[in-house]
Order: sequence, then structure tokens, then C-alpha cells
Amino acid sequence: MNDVLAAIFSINTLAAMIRMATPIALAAMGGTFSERSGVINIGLEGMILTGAFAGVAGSYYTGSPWVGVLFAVVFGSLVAAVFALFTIKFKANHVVAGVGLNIFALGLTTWLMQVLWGGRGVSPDVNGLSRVSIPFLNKVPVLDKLISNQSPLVYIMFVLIIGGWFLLFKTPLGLRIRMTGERPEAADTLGINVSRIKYFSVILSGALSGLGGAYLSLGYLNMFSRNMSAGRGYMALAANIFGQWNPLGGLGASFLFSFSEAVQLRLQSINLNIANELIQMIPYVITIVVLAGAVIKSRPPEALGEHYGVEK
Amino acid sequence: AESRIAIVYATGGLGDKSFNDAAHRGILRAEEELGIESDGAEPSAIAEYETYLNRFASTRRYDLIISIGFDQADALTKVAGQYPDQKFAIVDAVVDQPNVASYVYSENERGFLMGVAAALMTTRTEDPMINPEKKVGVIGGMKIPLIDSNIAGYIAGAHYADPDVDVSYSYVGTWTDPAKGKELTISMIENGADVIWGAAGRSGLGVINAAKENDIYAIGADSDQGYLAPEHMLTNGMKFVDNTVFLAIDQTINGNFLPGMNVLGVAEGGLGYTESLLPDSVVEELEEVKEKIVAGELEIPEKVEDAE
Amino acid sequence: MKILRKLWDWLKELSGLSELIYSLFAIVFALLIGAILIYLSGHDALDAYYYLFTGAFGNTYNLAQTILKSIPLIFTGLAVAIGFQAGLFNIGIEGQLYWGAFTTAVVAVSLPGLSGFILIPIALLAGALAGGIWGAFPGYLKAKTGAHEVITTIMLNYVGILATTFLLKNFFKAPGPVDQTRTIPTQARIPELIPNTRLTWAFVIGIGVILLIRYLFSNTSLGYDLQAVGANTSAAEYAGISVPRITVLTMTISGAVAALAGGTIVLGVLNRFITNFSPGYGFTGIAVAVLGRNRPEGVLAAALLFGALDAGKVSMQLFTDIPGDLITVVQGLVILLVAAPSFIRLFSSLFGRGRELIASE
Amino acid sequence: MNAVEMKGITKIFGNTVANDGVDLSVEEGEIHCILGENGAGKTTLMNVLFGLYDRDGGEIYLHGEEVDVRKPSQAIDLGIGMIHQNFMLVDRLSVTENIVAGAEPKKGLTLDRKTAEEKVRRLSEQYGLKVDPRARIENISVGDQQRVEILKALHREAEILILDEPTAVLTPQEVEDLFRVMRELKDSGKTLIFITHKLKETMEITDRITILRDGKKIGTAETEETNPQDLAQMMVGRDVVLSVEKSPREESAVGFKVKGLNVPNPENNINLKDVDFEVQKGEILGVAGVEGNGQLELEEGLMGLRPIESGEVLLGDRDLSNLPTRKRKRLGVAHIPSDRLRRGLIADFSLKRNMILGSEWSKPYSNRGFLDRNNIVTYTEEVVEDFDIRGGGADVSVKSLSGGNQQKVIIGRELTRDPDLIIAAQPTRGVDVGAIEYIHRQLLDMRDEGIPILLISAELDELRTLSDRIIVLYEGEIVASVDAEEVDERELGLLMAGENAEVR
Ligand SMILES: Nc1ncnc2c1ncn2[C@@H]1O[C@H](COP(=O)(O)OP(=O)(O)OP(=O)(O)O)[C@@H](O)[C@H]1O
Ligand SMILES: Nc1ncnc2c1ncn2[C@@H]1O[C@H](COP(=O)(O)OP(=O)(O)OP(=O)(O)O)[C@@H](O)[C@H]1O
Ligand SMILES: [Mg+2]
Ligand SMILES: [Mg+2]
Repeated sequence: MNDVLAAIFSINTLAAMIRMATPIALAAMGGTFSERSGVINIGLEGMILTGAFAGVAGSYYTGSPWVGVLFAVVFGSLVAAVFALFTIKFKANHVVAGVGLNIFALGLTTWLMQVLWGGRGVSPDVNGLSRVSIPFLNKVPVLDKLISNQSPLVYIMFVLIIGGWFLLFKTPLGLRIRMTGERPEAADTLGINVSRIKYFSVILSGALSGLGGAYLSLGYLNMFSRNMSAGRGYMALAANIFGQWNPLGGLGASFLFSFSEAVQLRLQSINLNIANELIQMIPYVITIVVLAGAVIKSRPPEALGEHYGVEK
Repeated sequence: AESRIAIVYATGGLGDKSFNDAAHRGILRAEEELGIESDGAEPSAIAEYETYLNRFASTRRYDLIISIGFDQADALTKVAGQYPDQKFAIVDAVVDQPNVASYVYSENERGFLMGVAAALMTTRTEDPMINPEKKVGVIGGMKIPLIDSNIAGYIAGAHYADPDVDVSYSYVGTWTDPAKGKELTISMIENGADVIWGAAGRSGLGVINAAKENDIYAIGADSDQGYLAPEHMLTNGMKFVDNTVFLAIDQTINGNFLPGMNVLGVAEGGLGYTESLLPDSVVEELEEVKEKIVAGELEIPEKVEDAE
Repeated sequence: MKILRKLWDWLKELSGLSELIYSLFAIVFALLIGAILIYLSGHDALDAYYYLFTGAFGNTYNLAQTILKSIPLIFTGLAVAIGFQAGLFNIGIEGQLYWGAFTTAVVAVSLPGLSGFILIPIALLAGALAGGIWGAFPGYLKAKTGAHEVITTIMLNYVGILATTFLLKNFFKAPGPVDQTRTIPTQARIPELIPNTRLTWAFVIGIGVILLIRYLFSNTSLGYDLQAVGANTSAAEYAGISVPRITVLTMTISGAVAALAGGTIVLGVLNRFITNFSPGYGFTGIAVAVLGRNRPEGVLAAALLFGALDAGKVSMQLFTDIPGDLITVVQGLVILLVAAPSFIRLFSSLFGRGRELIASE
Repeated sequence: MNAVEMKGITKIFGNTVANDGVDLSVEEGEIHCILGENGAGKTTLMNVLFGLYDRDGGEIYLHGEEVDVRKPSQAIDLGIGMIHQNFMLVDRLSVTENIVAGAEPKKGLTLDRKTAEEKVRRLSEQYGLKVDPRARIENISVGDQQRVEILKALHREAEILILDEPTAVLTPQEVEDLFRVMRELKDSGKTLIFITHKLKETMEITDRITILRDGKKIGTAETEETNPQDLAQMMVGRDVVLSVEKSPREESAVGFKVKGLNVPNPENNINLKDVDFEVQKGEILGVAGVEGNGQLELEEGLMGLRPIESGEVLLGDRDLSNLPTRKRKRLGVAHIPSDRLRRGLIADFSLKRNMILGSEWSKPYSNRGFLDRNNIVTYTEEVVEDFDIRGGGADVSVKSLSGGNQQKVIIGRELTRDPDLIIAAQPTRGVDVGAIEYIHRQLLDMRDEGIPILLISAELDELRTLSDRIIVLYEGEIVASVDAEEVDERELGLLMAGENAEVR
């Protein structure tokens, strides 16, 4: 019993939560921006994967993991730009285009892995980002373990989430994004360039997801592995909805999920007499229970998934 | 004429740096040494095994068709029945057909060796990578019997070497998520484990990565994964799939095709370990254990329940 | 000239031909991009496509493989489409499919005395029931607590897969090293439609379900209610339709159809339930559904297209050393392009005909 | 000098010629009315001017200079502001956010909320447009929303203001208010283009009138030199009866009775409190009130679309109050909902499918759950014929019908249900004269057949011509019950404002 409690209430578990939540929270915020502007984003998974791959490729060819991160952001944005082009300009159904993007990204990264490195499983090891310990925090007993000595992308994630929240709710651009997702025609009649807002938001979602991918491949491991996003894009989508299309909410939802995942992983090695499959279910069941119990009324942006500007 | 060989890999596909890749090496070696030609297929779903086997068999061009992986057994049973004149081989499973040579391993023996090595290491506190706690770990990809056999052997081996050693084991739940494998490893390291075996396909790469980062020992699986972490890869639980594949090809083209079950254990050279970073004293003890295994003196459990 | 155009318009209207033409354009275009990639990677694109095409349609056997591979996608695509028609995004197909496969297998191995005529339907229906219940659950949560189905169904995928694995291991595992049920009795296997191709009557079941759902949508009061809820929830309430009830019902039907994908694989292909058998049929189902415009007949076409690419990929992989991943890339492109008819219109306008195509939107 | 000069504007949608070579000249500083039936092309013409639609032909001049407006942002820059027929407001944003978006005051990187609110407050004082800058759009009345729309244009310093049917959703007092504001705007030198099809309003406020019919310009008249009868004739192309005659009626049995009805609406902070009334067979009971005083709660509470707290709803002697909506319909309640697009129709469905909305499980359209195509089509064709629904047959999607015809679809469907009670909420909102006449006639016919009718309307004229008695809702309570013959518009207006409760 003590072991179980220790698995749940420990700094290590919380630190693991932060580590595991980082890519999901980043992509979830990407989803938030995209969907706040009215574009459903199932393509987060593919964007994470692309970012993870580009990050490793960048680091591989330049030796610098930070160049890798830049690559991840740029290529994440690039696939997002393609996605934006299809959903905004060519009026593709958002869900299909997202699914298409995911399949495309999976195929492309695997193929490129073969072209570049001759195998379709994993890339060679590359230089990853080393963890940084923060001068002050590393002296404080609890915080040192909790948030100091993490990958730099973890800190960047925190800064970005707060920045994203600020952008969305405190700035003119944020207002325009929200308005576009709620009622593009209202935005249009106010002289706001609806498609430009949408392009911006979707591309931003790609940049953020790409960064999430870079965290996986460079900030966390230091290699790329086929399909290494492993469903995190879908988790991010769920976190975004759970978090009420708010970056902070998305972070909270990512925390909830990653926390229960961290607990799950720890409970496994305690050798409780509980079937392994049942322990592995914990994060998913908890998410459902909290969601059903929280009585959160999910109210998506009014014009989510719609196209704007058909007839002129 | 030249011999042609076809091979159907397990669903993980090439590039796993372990199981499938080892099989692939066997093929390459056969191409080089035996001058054969080969075709390979990488199915993405269990339902596709039969398609590929059937396609290969229906061409009637191949001297031998090799199935890699336990989950091909049923597909192969069917296809082998349909093509009684075609020779097949399967690695990691038994198919009861007169035209199939089955090669299986006594996985628990390998686990046992790794367990012994891990237990011996975790008490060597003079090694900077070893902590005072007597804890070791093993991480499986999924909870399947084959993996459990390894884990059972591992636990038994560790306790054989030192009954006080604490062994924790857990499963990633997928073969393809290194990030989760890493997180699982970290949780074990936080718990005091300093030697951890990753038998988890590509998820196992996360085990190695975590070991490197936290300066503890990792143990590799199937192939020699030492190059992934030269300073942290204690040893590798070798499964010489490459040798097995080569053997099967060699036997077939030299007229020694061996239908039925071929069990490959430590004694047959199908399983083993690499010396890698193992200290000499440990290697010595491992060699002794190995002899005992070969001599059949050890009773090694196959189920985790029996090992605990 | 004018008459020709009239005739053309009329034909298009008659058969929804224009959409078909757009889709064909999209496929060709995606293949073209794929060809460029193949060329760039130093391979012969013509060679690749020769095998891709013959592998999908070259002979009866290959054609049968195309159809065979489309069967699970017919069910999963249809399941997603049913949800969409009622405004529900069921991403939980994968979990529902596992329940279907598991239950079907368990029933089939538990009742070995029955004849195939009875056993096959019973086993499939039991699977559908299990999948239906698994689908109804998120529907119920949505109706009762407002829990968003996208989240709950994603989570329930994992739970469903783990739960069936748990039950399998603890209660139904066949002896031996593999986590699987015993093999189903011979008479429970769905008979082959074309001998020695592995293509079974499951395809006919698929067509049957397609027709059934089509009929449901266009000719029944329930289908009407379902679509009304999807199209305008407020108006559905106004009409006295019980939205919670339709939500649960839709998810049930969707889950049941998804489960048939698992059931038919068990009875038609694998002949047992085995862990991890699905390479993501549920997720591909999303693509198939929306590619097929959420219409039953569209789902059939899209599933066949995917089946063809998959079957063709087998040949291409066997006879060339071009990696199958390139076909995955092409699949992604096809979905993207088919999803975006106006892209194709823009593109075809380069060839002159376009103005007219654009105008006809 | 003409503020706006449009020459030969042509706009084609698919097979519809929405504007066919339309000319329009609007003088600087005048209030110019564009008058026309539903679908005449009024909105289209203005959308072209505002850059929302690309025109297929014609030229536009502002203050004598040719301009090429292709985007709203260009129009805004040129000093054009447009208040759209369907409000272009975002429910979930605040009044201020809706007004300043696209031209936000900034402080550093942030949106300067304080300055923005201050500015909104100043503008609203300057023009007498009272709104709470911090309120959310979804929590304010339609009249307030209208004011927000006008403030949006003023915030962008529009010199030419287009108001597309701004009065359709306003109460008389609100209309008066609006007209006052419009006059003030005119006095401050702005040019106004005012779209309506209400003749009375046209006569009251405008300087000149341009009439459109079927996408063509019929003519322009000086308001002072014309009269409603002529205008109606030009709009419709034939003579119209502007007000229907109602036959006298005798006392009869009570057909519908509501006792102690309480319907809470926590979202909008409106509570319908202790409402009692009776409607006799063959009587039309009008419900008057300023929007947001409980009408929606009454309508939805009676239909089971909103949970009630307590009370009885008696149709004959059957209490409906605990029955699901479907059951109430089955028992013979016909319902014309106030929000036709949101509630009454499924825009993506075909006409024939909309005709069976609510009776899709009932004979003869459905036989044990299987739809009977033939019966449905026959029925649809009958209604199309009887109610003169124009715009296509049974298979067109109702989305493509004009507003008036959409309303006829609902009315046709509900009145042919063989009802025992009709609840008609805003039955003629946004519908043109020709159609209003028709709908009024239909309702009176039903009354004469002895059916009790509850008529909830914001149009005082409508209430007074159709109703036998009128009850007035104010803040969720019935504050008066008056004989329709004996009350004049001024009195009603005061009652609705809650000011003069002793008039009863
Ligand atoms: N509002 C509705 N929403 C969904 N399904 C409905 C609805 N109304 C009826 N059904 C379906 O139709 C079936 C028959 O119901 P129906 O209400 O037509 O029966 P009924 O005999 O007329 O009942 P009652 O006389 O109690 O109204 C029900 O089992 C139900 O599945
Ligand atoms: N975006 C559009 N697409 C297709 N047809 C349109 C569109 N907008 C308007 N129309 C059609 O053009 C014609 C004129 O419509 P418009 O909205 O300008 O009429 P209106 O005079 O404003 O009518 P109302 O009084 O009902 O608002 C109608 O037949 C309408 O159906
Ligand atoms: Mg109108
Ligand atoms: Mg209009």
C-alpha cells in the first residue's frame, strides 16, 4: 500500500508527469489555435511526427540539436501550411485532410528515413538537447527535482503556453482569431482577413506540434523512431477539447493524463497482484471518469469545421 | 541455378535494430557466403502474413520461404498445407507440417543468463554506475508468453546469483514507443534499479537512452546493441536469429532440410550473450552458469508466476 | 458543342459523375506526385506502378486480394460515416472492432456443435452486440454528462484493446506460446467466395450492410431522426426527437457495424482472436468515411480504393525494392486531394475544361 | 453630388439573376430606402456595394469617383458601414470586443480594453445608443444587438451607413429609438441606406425610395410624392390588400388553458412567473411584449423544449406539462417557432424531408418506421401548391429558399397537421407584404374553424389585426390583458414598457 501511495504522491511522479505532458501540451495548444480559428485539426499527429523527424535530420546534418529544433518548427509549419492550403483554400473537409496528413506524414518520414539512413525503424543517434538545471531552482529541495534539470524544451513549453494564452485572450490578434472561429463572416465584415488569420493559426499549430515532436526526438530521446508520435497527437486533440480550447486548460488536461500515465508506469513495477492490462488502463479510465464527472460543457468555436467564402 | 530464398518479416518491420534486423543479417550473410538471392516482405498486419506467404509460394520460384515471428504460425500452417512441395522455415514458433522446419528458442535460458549478470553487477558498488541498492529491472514490450519466458528466466537468474536482489519488471504495452519505454525505465531507476534489460523492440531503445542519461547499465536484446551506448551497454541477451536464418538456408540448399521442431538454446548456440562491458569475474561466473544450463542442471521457470 | 455540354451536365447530375471524376483526377494526381518521389529515390516509377496496378487488378487472385483488403474498411468506414451523419465523431472504432472480434471468436469457439448456418450469424451478431454496447457507452456519456465523444472514444480505444487482451489471457487463451483463442471450428469459417483466394462471403455481408444502412438513411424514420440530429440539433428537439436517445442509438449502430469488421476478420481471415491483429483499421476507417462523403456507397468506393492500394503495394514490395511506405505517402495524398475538390478543379482548369468545372460548382 | 452611385449592377448566382442591371443613386445626407419583396435582390445589391460579393457587371461611384470595392476592408476604408440583415455578431464575445475587432486600440502588445470600453461608451452616449460595453452578446436583447451593430459602423467612422432590414426584429419602441438615431445620424451629415419592406416605416423616415422587384430596379420615388398603396403595387407587381378583415366571433368553450406556469431560464436571467391564461376555441390570443420578457420561455415551456418548474398546460382536459415534445405534437399542438432557421427547419434537408419534420414516425408518412415516399411527396406537393411556396419542388434544399418561402414551409407544415392548438411565434418575422397577407389569412381561417391560437408577436399591427384578446408580458409576468379592439398602439407600447399597468 505504501508503495502505491509513494507511486502516486511523489516528486518523481510529478516530474515524470511534466516530461510526458510536454509534447502533448504543445500540440494541444497547436490544436487550440487551429480550432479557435475554425479549422479542426486531426493532423496534429502528423505534425508531431514530422517535427520529430525533421529535428533529428537537422541535428544529424549540422550536429547541433538547436538547429534540429529549428528544423522541427520549420517543417512542422510547412506541413501545417500544406494542411492550411488544403483546408482553407481548397476547402477540403478538415477531418479528411487531417487524416490524410497523418497518413502522409507517417509514410513520408519512414520513407525519408530509408533514403537518408537506410533503415525504416530508427535513425542513428544524434546530438540531443542536454538538460539544463536552473541556477536558483536547483537549490530548492522540491523544485529542483520537479522542474529544474529538465530538457530546455520543457521550460520553453511553459513559456509558450503562457504566451499562447496571452496571445489568444489579451491581444488584438487573439481577438481576431477567436472571432474568426466563431463567425468568420462577422470578422470579414469588420475588414479582418479571415483566411490570413486561419493560415496564421494553422501554421502556428504546426510550429507548436513540430516543437512537440522535437521534444520527443531531441529533447527526450536523441533519435527518430518510426511512428514515434504513437498517438500523442490524438491525445493532444483530446486535451485541447478537454481544456476548453484554452492553452492553460490544454496543459491541465495534458497534466491529468500524463500524471495518471506516470502512476500507471510506476504501479506496474511494484508487482501488485493486478493484471498488467488493468493497470495500463488507468490513465484512460481516469480521463473518462474526470471528464464525465467534471460536467464540463464543451462548447467548440461556433464555426469550427466550416469553410468560409465560397461564393463571392 | 542459384538458390532463391524468400523471407516474410514480423510486423515490426526492418529497422528494429534487433529481431527483424538480425534475421536480415542472416539473409545477407547467406547471400554472401552461399550465393543465394532473396526477396523479402514486411507486412504491416497479422492478416497480411498469409497474403505474402501465399504470393511467394504461388510463384514456385523459391527454394525456401522463411517466416519470422511467432504470430506467423497460423498463416504458415495454412499456406504450408496448400503448397506441400514448397519448403518453409519459421523462427520462433512451431508449425506442425511435414514441409516446415520450425526453429524455437529456450528463451528462459537467455533470460537466466541476463538475470545472473544483472544480479552480479548490482552488488559491485565500487563501479560508479552502481548504487548500493540491490535492485535490477527488466522491461518487456508487451505481456506475451515469449517475453514472459525471458522475464521469468531473468528473475530466476537474478535470484540464483543473489537471493537478496530485488527484480522489478514491467511492460511498455507497445513495441514501438521508445519515449514510453524511456519513461518506464526512469521510474525503475528512481526506484533504485541500476541494471535494466530492455526486451521491448523499438521501445527498448528508450531503455538504452534512459540508461545512458542516468548513468546506469542497460542490457540489450536479440542483437548486439552495444554501439548504441558503448559505455552503458553491459551485455546483450543474444538471440542468434541471424545464425538461425543462415542455418535454415544452409541446411535447405545442402539437402539437409530439417522439418519438425528444432529447439535452439544456449547449448545449440542459438542463444548467448556478449561480453561487452562485463567484468572478467562476471564473465567467468556466466560461463559456469552456461555450462550448467548446457548440462541441464538448472531448472529454469517459463512463467513469471513460477519465478517469483 | 453546346449539346455535348448539356449532355455532359445531365450525365453528371444523373450519376454524381462529377464527384467520381474529381476523385479520379485526385488519384491520378497523387500517383503522379508519388511517381516523382519514386523517381527521386532512384527507382523506376513505371515499374512500380505496373506492379501496383497488376497487384491490385492483374488477375482474379489479385482482384480478390483488393476486395479482401477492403472488407474491414467497408465496415469501419461505414461505422464512422454513421456517426458523422448524426453529428458524432466516433474515433473509437478500433476499440469497438476489438470487442467485435473478441466476442465473435469466443462465441464461435464456445459453440462448436452448431452448424455454420447458425453459428456464423450468431457469432457475428454477438460481436456486433458487444461492439454496439462499447459504442453506446460514449454515446450515453455524451447524452448524460455532455462528455465529448472525441475524447471518450479515443480513451475507450485503449481500454477496449486492453480489456479484450485481459479477458483473452485470463479466460479464453488457447494453450501455447501465442496469446490467442483456440481456432474456431471449421464450419464457423465464412466460406470462400472465390476458391483459393481467401476472399470470403464477408464481402457480400459488407455489401449487405452498406445497402442496409443506405436504406436506413433514406427510407426509415429512425434514419431520418439520426440525420436530423446531425444536421440541426435544435430543430430535432423542436420536432420532438429525443436527441440523447438518438445519440446513444447512433453510437450503438456505429459500434455494431465497427464490430463486424472485427468479426468478419476473425471468421474469414484469422480464424481466431489474436492480440494486436488490427493495423489501425479504425483510423483508416475515418479516412474511408470522409473520402466516401459519409455516404454508404461512397464508403464502398473508398474502401475498394484503399484495398487496391494495399493489395498493389504487396506486389510492388515483392517485385521491386521500392519501399511500401511510398504507397502510404500516395494514400495520404489521395485522401488530401480527394478531400479538396476545388484543388482538382483549379488544376484541371489549367487544361481548359476547368472553367466550366469551376462554374458548375 | 451623389454619395453613392451604382450603375448597371448585375450579380448572378448559379441560375439566379439576383441583380439585373440595377442603378441606384443615393444623395449625400439623405435617408434612402430600398424597398422590395423577399428575394428582390436588396441584400445582394448592398453586399456588392460593401465588397462582400464580386459583381458580375456594373460600376460603383462614391462621391463621383469610380471605386473598385472587392473586400469589406476596402469598403470600410472608403467610409462605408453596413448593418447586416443577419447580425454579424459573435455571441460569446463582449459588446466591446464585437465593436472594436479589426480596429482595436492597443497598449503595447495587448488590446487596450479600458480605452476600448471607454470609446464604446462615448460613442453610445454621443448617438444615444445605450448598451453595456461589457455585456456578452448572447446575454443582451435583439434591440441591444442592433445598437451594437450600428456602433460597429460608427466606430469605424462610416460616412455611408447601410441598414439591411434593421427593424424586422425590433419592438415599436425600439423602432422609434432607431429612427431617432437615424435622424441624428442624418443630421450629423451621414448618408443612410435603409432596407425594408415595411411601408409604414418607409413613409415615416425616408427621403427617397428605390423599389426593386425580381432583381430589377422598378423606379425611384420621392417619399413625399408617393403613398403606401402605390409602393405596395410597385413592389409586388399587383394590387395588394394591406390589412386583412377579421370576422366577428362569439364566446365559446375554452380550448387551451395555462395555470400557474413557471419557467426559469437561468442563462438569460429571465423567469416566466405564474402565468395564467385561457384561449377559447376560435380565439386568437395575442402575446405582446418587448423581446426578452419571457416570450421565448413561454413558447418553449409550452412545447416541452425547456423544463418548467411548475404549472399546468391543459389542452382540453389533458395536462401536457409533463409530456415530451413529441407527445404534445401528437396530441395536436402545431408550433410555428420564433427562430425559423434554428428551430423550424433543417436547412440541409430537402423540402419534402422538412415537411415531415415532427411527423416522421406518424402515418401516413411512416409505416412502422418505414417512410412512405409517395405519401410524403404527395403531401409536399399539396402544401407547395396550397401555400404558394416558390423556389422549387419537393426536392430542393430549403437552404436555397428565400426567407419568406422558408416561413411558408413551416406554416404550411404546421397548419396542415389538423391541429387542436396553434402556437405561432413571430409568424411573419422578416416576411414581405405579399406573404404576410397570406399568412394572416391562413391564421384567421384556422381561427374561424374553431381552433385556439396563441400568437406571440413583436409586431403590434399584427397583434392588433389578428388577436381577439392580447396579454402583455413584462419581465416574465402578465401585466395586462386587453381587448384587441379597444387598445391602441400607444397604450400597448406603454404596457409593454411596464410603465402603465393601470390601463387595463
Ligand atoms: N422521438 C423519437 N425519437 C426517436 N425514436 C422514436 C421517437 N418516437 C418514436 N420512436 C421510435 O419509434 C418506435 C415506435 O414509437 P411510436 O412513438 O411511434 O409508438 P406509438 O405506438 O405511437 O407510441 P405512443 O402511442 O406512446 O406515442 C419506438 O420504439 C422508437 O424506437
Ligand atoms: N449567396 C447566395 N447564393 C445563391 N443565391 C443567392 C445568394 N444570395 C442571394 N441569393 C439569391 O438571390 C436572390 C436575391 O436575394 P437577396 O438576399 O438579395 O434578396 P432580398 O431582397 O434581400 O430578400 P429578403 O427580403 O428576403 O432579405 C434570391 O433569389 C436569393 O435566393
Ligand atoms: Mg426581407
Ligand atoms: Mg435581404
